[in-house]
Amino acid sequence: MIYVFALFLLTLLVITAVAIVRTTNLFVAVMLTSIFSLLMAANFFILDAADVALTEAAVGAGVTTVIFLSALALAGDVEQPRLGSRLLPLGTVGVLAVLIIYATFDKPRLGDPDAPVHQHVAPWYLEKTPEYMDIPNVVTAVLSSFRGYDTLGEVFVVFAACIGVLFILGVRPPGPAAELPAEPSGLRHHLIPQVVGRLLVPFIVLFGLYVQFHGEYGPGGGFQAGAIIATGVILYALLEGEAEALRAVPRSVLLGLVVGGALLFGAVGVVCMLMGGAFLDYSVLAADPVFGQQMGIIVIEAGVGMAVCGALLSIFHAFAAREGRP
Amino acid sequence: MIDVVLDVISWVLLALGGACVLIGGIGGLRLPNFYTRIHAASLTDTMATLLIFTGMMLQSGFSLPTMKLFAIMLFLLLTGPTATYALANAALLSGMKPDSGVERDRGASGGVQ
Amino acid sequence: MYILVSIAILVTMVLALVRALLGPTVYDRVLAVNVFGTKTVLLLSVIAFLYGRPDFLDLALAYALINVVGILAVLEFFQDRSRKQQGADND
Amino acid sequence: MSQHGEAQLPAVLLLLLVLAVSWVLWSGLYKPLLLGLGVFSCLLSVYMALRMGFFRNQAMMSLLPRLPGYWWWLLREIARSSVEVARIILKPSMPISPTLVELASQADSEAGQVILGNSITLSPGTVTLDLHEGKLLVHCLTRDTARELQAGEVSRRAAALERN
Repeated sequence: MIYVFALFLLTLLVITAVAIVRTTNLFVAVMLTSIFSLLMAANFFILDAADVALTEAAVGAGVTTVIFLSALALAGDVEQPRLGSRLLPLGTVGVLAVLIIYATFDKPRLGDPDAPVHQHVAPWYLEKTPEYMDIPNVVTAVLSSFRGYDTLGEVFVVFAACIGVLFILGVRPPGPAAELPAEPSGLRHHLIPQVVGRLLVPFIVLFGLYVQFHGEYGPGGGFQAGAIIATGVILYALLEGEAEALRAVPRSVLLGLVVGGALLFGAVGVVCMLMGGAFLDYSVLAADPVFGQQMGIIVIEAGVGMAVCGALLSIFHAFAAREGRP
Repeated sequence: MIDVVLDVISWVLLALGGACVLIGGIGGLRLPNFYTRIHAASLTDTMATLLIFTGMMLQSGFSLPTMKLFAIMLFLLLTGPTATYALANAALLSGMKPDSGVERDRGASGGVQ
Repeated sequence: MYILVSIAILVTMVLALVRALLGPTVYDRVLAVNVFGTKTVLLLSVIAFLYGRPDFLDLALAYALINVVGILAVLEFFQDRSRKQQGADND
Repeated sequence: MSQHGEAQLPAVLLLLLVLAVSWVLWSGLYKPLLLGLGVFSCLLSVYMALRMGFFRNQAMMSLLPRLPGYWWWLLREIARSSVEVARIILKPSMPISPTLVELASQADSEAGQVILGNSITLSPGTVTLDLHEGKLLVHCLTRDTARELQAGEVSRRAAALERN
């Protein structure tokens, strides 16, 4: 039954994707994209990948739409008419599609326990997680301990992406020039969203922190938490205006979060080395190696959360500052 | 005995909720214009949410998931009308005229007043 | 029973998708997205129960909390645009 | 509008309590480490709320004790109008007669007006289109619901919430 649902949702996904490609109104495309994201999250959920689904939810529900719409406000929402013949792209895509379909013939059945991917390191992870760090969520264990180097790399990718966006959008340094927003942006005369939003923000922040600190037990972790908390602040910025949000959470704090998060992650690794272990081998952090692992995971997840939250908010503010400029 | 009664009640609630969801979806397609379609959406937003979540809360008894379900229901009932208001207000501000029946018949839709 | 409810929700998702594809106005599409969002929350909760894994409810909670942000962003987008248009008209 | 310094202690404590209860109920794990992190999270959330002017309007507090009774009434109202709207949608002829109603809110406080506006949107068949300076613009699916709205029971009950 579950597979029928998954198949059904995948069909809807394809229909939505085709519609996104075919529409020339970019605003409509953004709206369809958010439907696409919802479908994607439901699909991940049905396939039992709750961590990924939560990531999709945290990023897709708020941040993506907001950033897409900011970009549309800068760029206009009608697609440029396309030039030249469509035959070449159509042919390329067609050949690729045939190749991919051909490749799937070799794919093992969905959920087949004998598939090669389940024979390699996965059983070892499943077996060793309770022994090494004693936490229920193996995804978090793999992400932050077994494959800690990968996650460190990802955090630095987020860091680099944030710096890249800030360079491209050319935010001025916070100085006297930036202090003159002619008129406050945000919603005016909109009592209902403002009052309800104000009520929601603390709960969103708390939920983000809950996701942050329960990564070991349920779906969640630093990436999702960072995105959720960023969404809470973005909600506040939408309701009360840019300037007000920057007053509540200043830009220096945001940049501090990005840099501090990345450094915190790296510092944990260095501390591990100083205490006589390998880089990012948390076992040496405490007398009891299992507890050391748990501490290490909590600290680096906090680093990830800080970096993601700071990066998303910096990007959001960069877009908004650009928008306010003539 | 009490279990059976609770079971029956929750099944009835769930079935009614499913029906509400469906009717709302059908209304979203059948009703003639944007402002009337909002009403269909609000049918699924509120009544279906209430029924389905109450049904599930009865099923799971007094436990932690119940509390989570209650929180979800509360937040949905709080954000649902807010989102609807935001949307309706955006449409109104952008100059989309609601067709207002007899009082302002014709001319109201599409024309300048 | 959960299966019946989730089928009802899936059918409504299709209807909302049809509305999103048909339009005709932009607002109809946004409305469809909104309906789709609430339906997703319902579907996720129901499936969490169907699976017997109520600890997965976190996902539905996340959506219930932050789905509204997208719609508010749309409201601000249209307001900004109408303000800009008014500014352009006055110039 | 100054946002600092005017936060009242009871409101802050109430928010802290609500957040702490939510944390405990969401988490369901009572290890000392997680409870400690929970305390930290609640304090951080309250601090953020404080910075964001959460406590700007105090009226919310005084509404709370009467809210459950209001919800109960609203629930029955929602159930009744849901049946009506469902019947209209399912009838092949779809007897709708969309009507606009302008309504003056009897509630004075921001929170009271918001509750009124959202209650109207919550009950199927009526949607608040605009709420500005105590005036509501409401779209009704049929003329009957419009007439009912103009009779003003919702407005009266929402206003009664804030009377002490």
